Amino acid sequence: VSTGGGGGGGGGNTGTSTPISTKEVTEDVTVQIAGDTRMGDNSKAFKKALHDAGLPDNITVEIIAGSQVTNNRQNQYQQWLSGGRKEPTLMMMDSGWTIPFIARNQIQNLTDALPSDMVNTVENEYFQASVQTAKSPDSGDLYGIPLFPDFPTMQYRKDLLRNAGYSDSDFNKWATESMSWKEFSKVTKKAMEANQDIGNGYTFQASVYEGLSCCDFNEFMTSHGGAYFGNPEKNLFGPIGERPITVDEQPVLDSIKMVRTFINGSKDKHSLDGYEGNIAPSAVLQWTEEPSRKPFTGGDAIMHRNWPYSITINGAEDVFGKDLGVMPIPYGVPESEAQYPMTGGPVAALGGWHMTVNPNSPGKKKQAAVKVLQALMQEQFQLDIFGIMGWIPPRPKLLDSDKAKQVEVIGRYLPQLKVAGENAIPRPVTVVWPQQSSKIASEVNASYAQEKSPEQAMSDLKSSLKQIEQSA
Amino acid sequence: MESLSETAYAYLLLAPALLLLLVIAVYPLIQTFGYSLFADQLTGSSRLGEFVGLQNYVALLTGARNFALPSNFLPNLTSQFPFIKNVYSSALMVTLIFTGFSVLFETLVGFAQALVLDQDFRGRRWVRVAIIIPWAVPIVIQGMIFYLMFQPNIGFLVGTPQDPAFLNQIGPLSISYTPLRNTADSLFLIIIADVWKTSAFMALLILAGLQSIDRSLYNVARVSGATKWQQFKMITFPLILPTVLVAMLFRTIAAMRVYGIIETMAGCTTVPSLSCLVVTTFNNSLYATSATVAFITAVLIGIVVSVYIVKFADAEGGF
Amino acid sequence: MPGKTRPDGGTNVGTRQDAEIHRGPFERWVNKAIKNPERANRAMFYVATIFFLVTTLFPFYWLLVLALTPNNLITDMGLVPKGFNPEVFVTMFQRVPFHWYMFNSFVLGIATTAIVLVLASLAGYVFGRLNFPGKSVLMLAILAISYFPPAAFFLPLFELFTGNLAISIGPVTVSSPDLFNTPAPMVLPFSALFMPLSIFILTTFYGQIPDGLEDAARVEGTTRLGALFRVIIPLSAPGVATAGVLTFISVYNEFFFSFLMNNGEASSWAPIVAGILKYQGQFDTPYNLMAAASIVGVLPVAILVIIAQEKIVSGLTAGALKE
Amino acid sequence: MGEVKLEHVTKRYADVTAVDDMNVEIRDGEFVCLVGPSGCGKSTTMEMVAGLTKPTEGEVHIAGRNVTNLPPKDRGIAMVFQNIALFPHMDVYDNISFGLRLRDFDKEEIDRRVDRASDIVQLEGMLDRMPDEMSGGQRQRVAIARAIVRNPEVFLMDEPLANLDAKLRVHMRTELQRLHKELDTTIIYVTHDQAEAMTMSDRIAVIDSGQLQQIDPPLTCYNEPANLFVAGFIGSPAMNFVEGEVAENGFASENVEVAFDPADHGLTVGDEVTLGVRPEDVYLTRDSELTTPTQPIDAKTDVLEPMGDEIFVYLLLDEEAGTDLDDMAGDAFAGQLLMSVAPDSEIEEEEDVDVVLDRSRVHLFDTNSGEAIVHGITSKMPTTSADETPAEGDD
Amino acid sequence: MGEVKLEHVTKRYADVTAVDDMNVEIRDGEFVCLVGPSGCGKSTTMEMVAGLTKPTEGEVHIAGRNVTNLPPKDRGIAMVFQNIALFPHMDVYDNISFGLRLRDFDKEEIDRRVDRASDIVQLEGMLDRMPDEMSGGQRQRVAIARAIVRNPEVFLMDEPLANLDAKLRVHMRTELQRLHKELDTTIIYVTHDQAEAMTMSDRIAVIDSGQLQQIDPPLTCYNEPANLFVAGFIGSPAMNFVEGEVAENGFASENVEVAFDPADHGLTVGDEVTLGVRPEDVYLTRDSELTTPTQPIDAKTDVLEPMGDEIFVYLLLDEEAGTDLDDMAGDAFAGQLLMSVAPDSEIEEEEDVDVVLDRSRVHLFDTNSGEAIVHGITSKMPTTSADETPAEGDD
Ligand SMILES: Nc1ncnc2c1ncn2[C@@H]1O[C@H](COP(=O)(O)OP(=O)(O)OP(=O)(O)O)[C@@H](O)[C@H]1O
Ligand SMILES: Nc1ncnc2c1ncn2[C@@H]1O[C@H](COP(=O)(O)OP(=O)(O)OP(=O)(O)O)[C@@H](O)[C@H]1O
Ligand SMILES: [Mg+2]
Ligand SMILES: [Mg+2]
Repeated sequence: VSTGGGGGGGGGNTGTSTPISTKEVTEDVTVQIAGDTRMGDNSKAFKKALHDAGLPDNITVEIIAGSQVTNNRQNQYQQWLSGGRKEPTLMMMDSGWTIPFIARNQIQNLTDALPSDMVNTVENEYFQASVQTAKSPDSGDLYGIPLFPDFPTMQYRKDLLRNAGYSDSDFNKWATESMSWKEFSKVTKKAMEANQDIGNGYTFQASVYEGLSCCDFNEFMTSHGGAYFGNPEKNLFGPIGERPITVDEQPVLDSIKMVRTFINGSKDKHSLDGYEGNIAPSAVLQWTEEPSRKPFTGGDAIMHRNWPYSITINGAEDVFGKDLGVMPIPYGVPESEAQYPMTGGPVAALGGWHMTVNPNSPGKKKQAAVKVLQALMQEQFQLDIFGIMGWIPPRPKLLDSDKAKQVEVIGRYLPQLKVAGENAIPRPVTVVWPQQSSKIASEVNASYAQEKSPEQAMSDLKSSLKQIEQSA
Repeated sequence: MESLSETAYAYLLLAPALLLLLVIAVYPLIQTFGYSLFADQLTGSSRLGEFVGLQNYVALLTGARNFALPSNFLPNLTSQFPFIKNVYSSALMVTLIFTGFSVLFETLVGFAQALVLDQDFRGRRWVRVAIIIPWAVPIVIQGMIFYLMFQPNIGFLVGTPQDPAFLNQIGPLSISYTPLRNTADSLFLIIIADVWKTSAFMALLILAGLQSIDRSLYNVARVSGATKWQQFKMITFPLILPTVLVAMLFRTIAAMRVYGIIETMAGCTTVPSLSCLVVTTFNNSLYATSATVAFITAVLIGIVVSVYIVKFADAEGGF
Repeated sequence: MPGKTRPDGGTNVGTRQDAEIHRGPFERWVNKAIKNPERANRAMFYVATIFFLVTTLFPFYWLLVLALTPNNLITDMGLVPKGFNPEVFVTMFQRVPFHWYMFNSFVLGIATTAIVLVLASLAGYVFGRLNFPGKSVLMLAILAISYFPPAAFFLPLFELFTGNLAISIGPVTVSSPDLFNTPAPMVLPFSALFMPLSIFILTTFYGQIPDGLEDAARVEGTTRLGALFRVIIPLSAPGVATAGVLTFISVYNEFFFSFLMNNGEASSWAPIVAGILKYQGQFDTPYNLMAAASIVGVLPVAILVIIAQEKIVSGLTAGALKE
Repeated sequence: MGEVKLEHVTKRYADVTAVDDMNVEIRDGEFVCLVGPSGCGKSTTMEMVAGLTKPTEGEVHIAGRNVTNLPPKDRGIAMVFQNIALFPHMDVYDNISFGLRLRDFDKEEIDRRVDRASDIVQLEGMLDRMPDEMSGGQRQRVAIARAIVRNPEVFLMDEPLANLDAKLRVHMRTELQRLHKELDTTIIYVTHDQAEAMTMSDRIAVIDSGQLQQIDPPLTCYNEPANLFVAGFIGSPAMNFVEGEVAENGFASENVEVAFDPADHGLTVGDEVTLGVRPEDVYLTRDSELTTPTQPIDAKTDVLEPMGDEIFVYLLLDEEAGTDLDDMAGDAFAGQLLMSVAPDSEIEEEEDVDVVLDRSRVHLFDTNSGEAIVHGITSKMPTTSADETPAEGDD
Repeated sequence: MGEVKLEHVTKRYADVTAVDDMNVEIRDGEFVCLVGPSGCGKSTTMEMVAGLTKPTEGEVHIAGRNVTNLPPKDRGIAMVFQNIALFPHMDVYDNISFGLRLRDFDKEEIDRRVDRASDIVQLEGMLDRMPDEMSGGQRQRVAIARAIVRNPEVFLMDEPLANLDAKLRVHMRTELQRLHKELDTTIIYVTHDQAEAMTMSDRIAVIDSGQLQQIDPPLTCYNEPANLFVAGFIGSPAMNFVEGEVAENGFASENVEVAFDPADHGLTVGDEVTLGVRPEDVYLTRDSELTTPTQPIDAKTDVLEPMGDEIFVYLLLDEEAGTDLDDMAGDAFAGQLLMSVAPDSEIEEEEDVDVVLDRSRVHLFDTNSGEAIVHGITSKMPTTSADETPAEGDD
């Protein structure tokens, strides 16, 4: 019996870098796309948009609406690709975990496989942060076409702030000119005092989960000028084991103290001076996106940090409509005072998805897949799909377009999204990020929950991160 | 075929089951054991790195591999009492605590439920379905129910400091306002969720055991002067003991492998169990570590359940 | 018992009157209840029944509350639905072909249960009623299989079932068939992994059937297997039905293999849990739809339990088992 | 104080009345055997006394208390079950000591009693066997031992010796009688063994179809059966019955006639009566030394059944009727008669013989009601005065 | 073709040898009863014939084939189990028809046979009862019916009538005999009822402690028991035994002497022998009409046990010894003697009587080996020539 065992690699991923023919596909081909549930729910419109964007009629698209539990899907792809499965041909991959697939050499190198004009378009026109997460940190080659980015923003209740004396002029300013956390805390405090019946001030997510390490904490930290691995421009995606670990630096500690102040007020031993306290419920320590959104949507919170999907919900006419305000995430220190590039100032953690190609698919299918990718890259398609499914166009310039502005609800908040997109900070995805992420989440959460001092938590974190770095 | 010797006949009848188990269970385990002898490999196209022999086992048992796991594997032992520092910080202790309490309560509750179901009363078929039905709930949903119940600002079982709920106010037993981020509280709630669902498993098996007892033995016992309690103690209990032991045995094994309810309620980082380590490392593509943890877990389970096996051998009179 | 003095012949079996039954506090309490058996027992019994009903059904009630509350209003939930939205039970079928997933789960469950019951019956018969060398070792080995987390089986099985395992016999190389997206790679592992439990259950139940009945059937002209199916299995109905229900439910809700052995589409035999997760978006979670789907998904199992319980409670009857 | 009283006790199942308006008073210390055909309600009666079955109607009293609603454990009884019902999970010692352990007897006392009981049932050295490692008779003996280790007020024994060989039965019988005497306990005992019922009991209760037929001392039941049923049931082989009617000069039937004065027995001519006579009261005329024989009856021997200490002879009175061993068994007369002769008698099959009946041991029953009319015909023959004149009807 | 042959069959359990080197040949169509004390290995023997238990050693042949390794279903047998073993989940009809349904008989044939069988066991109208709704005897009859619906080559019946009342037993016995005749099947039958064994069987096999003691026609076993065990076991009440030794002029013991010439029976003076005499061969001297009596023996009556058709009289020969009913049961002599007299005998308790034994029915056994030496003393008395002279030892 001979098996793939022992050195155990399973499927041979040959040809991840062989060029794919861009010739017209003559016969009928069905391309299977591993998508998500939203794509599945809107599959008719999605396919129509593709064909409207120039996908030949002889290419049929079949959508597998994969699970939205992102870990599960990552695992699924992992098995499919290492098992050498030929289907699906196209796979939607989270920008948070595309890089490990690249590192494993499991997906098609598009720089090699696609015509260079396509690759250039992506590199030049797309949101930079997004593109970075679809490239090999080593070679810089492109492995995925960003499908849509996702940036969190701060949502607020204009009606409640008005009670506290703020007005449209303030709102308009905040829309593009981000405020500092200091001011944010004062605004929130004031609004809470003016609206005694509202139970929560500022709601966000600080449960022990990937969302804390990739996003919420990352934003607090980066906006204070801190970073996980020193200079993000250089070290975000490696080299593993050779980059500094900087989680115990002052800006990082300050960001933790700030959050502790938000939750516990100044009586916390590790509070940060100058900030208003008690503006966030301790429940945030257990909240992920949906639980944190519920009180806000239910009318029981003033400020809420979340992804664009929730803007669509909260901005709906039967919820808050025009009373929903959106602004970029506040900053801790201005960019100028920050130690590292890409830090300080307003930040937004980067989410979003890419489209990648299964290298094991037969040539014909890949050939057809290229046609699909081409359609996906059409601006028209991106705007269509923004309207249909709310996928934010991956090109910043499209956010200025009129067509985008006409999209219901979210069309009202494009400037804010654009600011967020331009200040987006990707999580430091490497092959060891999953291990590091859970350590970060648990240490940060423990410290937020006053179980550890910020210093203690971060030095513990530093040593685990170091071990992980060194193991790889 | 029947003129075969008893041994040959036995093996003949076992053949289909053994064949299935060999191909579907034993073969993969051998392979997986093979994986555990290689290094992890995170880059490049092969799943595993070079051959390292038993190094993975050594690394795991000495704690040198803890960084790759969501939590420590074995507890930190100290020379002072209590010998285990911070009981919740290791997967082994969390798993043992979960197993001990959940199996204990499931057995008690399941037993009581089975005794109720064993009675004759109107509408018992509906009561029976009601009691058994939690077992039919997918873990994802079970997790969702309890997650939401204990989610501040959503569920009513946990309040806020301004507006505490009942469970926040019961003295030493009270739970915190964010119970699902706290290992002790989460473990407690997960045990409750598990007892809710899995008592039905116990109840079903014990009920079946109760139903198989020859009723005439009770007549003898009653005439001999046995009270209800004595009938239970001397007839019912010994006769269903094998069934109860089988139920407890498999519950213990399942509890030692708990994962789903943890993942859906509190997450593996908050409540690390042995299986959490296996699954997390597996999902993180640390296949060798995952295989190693799986094998050590199996050995630990084997040690824990050997208690039952000894009991079972007694109760069955030769095993 | 009224005391009565008897001439003590010295040779009789016992010299003292049956002693008063000794009672501990709990026993005393039990006994007091027995003194007035009808009422006290019934009362106790009803209290217990109601307690169990409330505790087991409450989470279901809450699930219903969640289902009926429109998703946006799910916050600060009390004990009654906030709003009333029965359309959710229609919406859930529009969003996801949930009935199809239920069907898949049902088929997987039935197929696995059938395989497990047949194989485990044979094995249970052997372990419960025959004596042969190697018996305990085999039983322990089978048990040991269930010590391993499912993840420990996964990779080799995935290769086996996706055509990546090649067996060379001399010059001929046969590669395993690609069964991905078919029921086989789920049913087979389920069967193997859930079988140890059934084997142990059936071993204890079959072992308790008096030899005399099997003997009678064999003398009447059945083979040993005939006796197994005609006499031992019917008489172990509670055990068999229980093993069946437990296996079925386990499969119905299994997720590890059923998630990784297909692409999650209803047409690829993905089970009910995959269906439930389909409602979930990247961040948004329609708790109401998932709750509704769970309620609907649990119904077939409830029906199955109703059917199976007739067997589960068809306990053995008094005198005929004279041994 | 173990008297047992059943008052109007009735047990009805869906489609059968197992026990029908039973009224019995059993005195303290009495040994009563319940006998009757299979399915007549003996076990059901026992179960109602034990409290295992609730009577549909009526009351059960033990020791003067109405125990109808008392659970078995409070009734002061011990029972040997017809289906044995050993606890399969306990060895012999534990089975026997079960009732004692329930009552927290001390270890030595239990050991002493178990030893003694296992001695009585001859199971010494088997105390650590499991029930499934024993023979049928051994199991039954364990069941007996389990009952007799205790000192209840009432023993209920449902065919306790059914699986034992003759020798052991005799032994067990003696032991049970000794026990009965020593403990002075009330014993209710079901048996289908006539010898057992005859030798052991103070009184025999004969039951048929759930109804009590007669309860009397054994010899009374044997010699003065209350009705046709009892007469046919008690005694093995069964009593011969001849249906006929009262004629002027006594009993008349096709083959058998017995002369007496109907008036002496309160009979009137034309009454339909059945004559009953036991096989041992039928004699070959040639051997007979009877002082009060009837007229000889012509017969022909059919089958001979040698039993060792006696020979059963089936006689045909009516030439046509073939011997039907079955129908002989207590059913109404069909031209046949069973007699028993000493083993050294010189008698052969198909031999023509003359037989006589012992008048003093002949019974007359009302054919319709079945009630007994006369036990032993004492009246003189009506026609001639003297004895043994062959002047009576001789056909 | 149902002959059954056991060749050196042995069955050993952990601590017992249940059957010990059994060699039996049962002819086709023969009716053999196995008798022996409880636990002697009867059921085990049956089970080995049936194929339910594998012999530890030896071979079983049925119809000329070695079936030692054949499963029960291929042996052509039907069996009634001692423990009845009805299928609790089937009603009476299904229980009875089980074997027929297995063999795919057609519906009408099954109905016909079930009707016939239930008729024989008198269970008509109970076909839809479940076993737990029946009395003990009814269940046993179902078990019999289940066996007799089939036409096997060999019937194995393990105490099939144990739970039936006397009348039904007689009926069933007849039916079984008729069946035996009709089907010409071999029947192996375990019973502890002597009457059954005597009347039904062609031969009786007496087993003790797993060893075959004698297999012979009933009367041979009764009249010419092969050894002390058989003599004591067959016959109820049991044979009286008197231990003594051979003297010059015959058998001598403390209380009983029987004169004969030792040489006539191949005995030498001083041999230890045991004399056996059945209760019915003991006579009151005053009633005796024996042609070959022994010398009278002084005795005193102790207990009288009236049995209806006879009275058992316990005699004390030795003034000191009290009657021990138990020890009488076949154990060695202890100064006691049991006799049976006619029910009309005028005899009272504590009466001094003289008894004689029937010389022609006295047995002598070697005390040490237990083997029979003589059945019936035919030799003349050595000293005086004549009969009935009270010159012999009269103590
Ligand atoms: N499974 C067993 N293990 C050990 N000993 C056994 C087993 N089965 C039977 N025996 C012993 O073997 C002997 C013979 O048993 P068997 O059942 O043949 O007796 P039997 O002659 O049928 O007696 P009975 O008349 O009481 O039914 C008994 O002493 C019994 O205790
Ligand atoms: N549970 C029941 N349901 C219906 N009928 C029953 C039930 N139990 C007993 N009977 C019937 O009641 C009658 C009396 O049964 P019982 O057991 O008292 O008879 P028995 O006198 O003990 O007979 P045996 O000598 O055969 O043991 C029988 O005809 C029997 O069929
Ligand atoms: Mg009965
Ligand atoms: Mg037996």
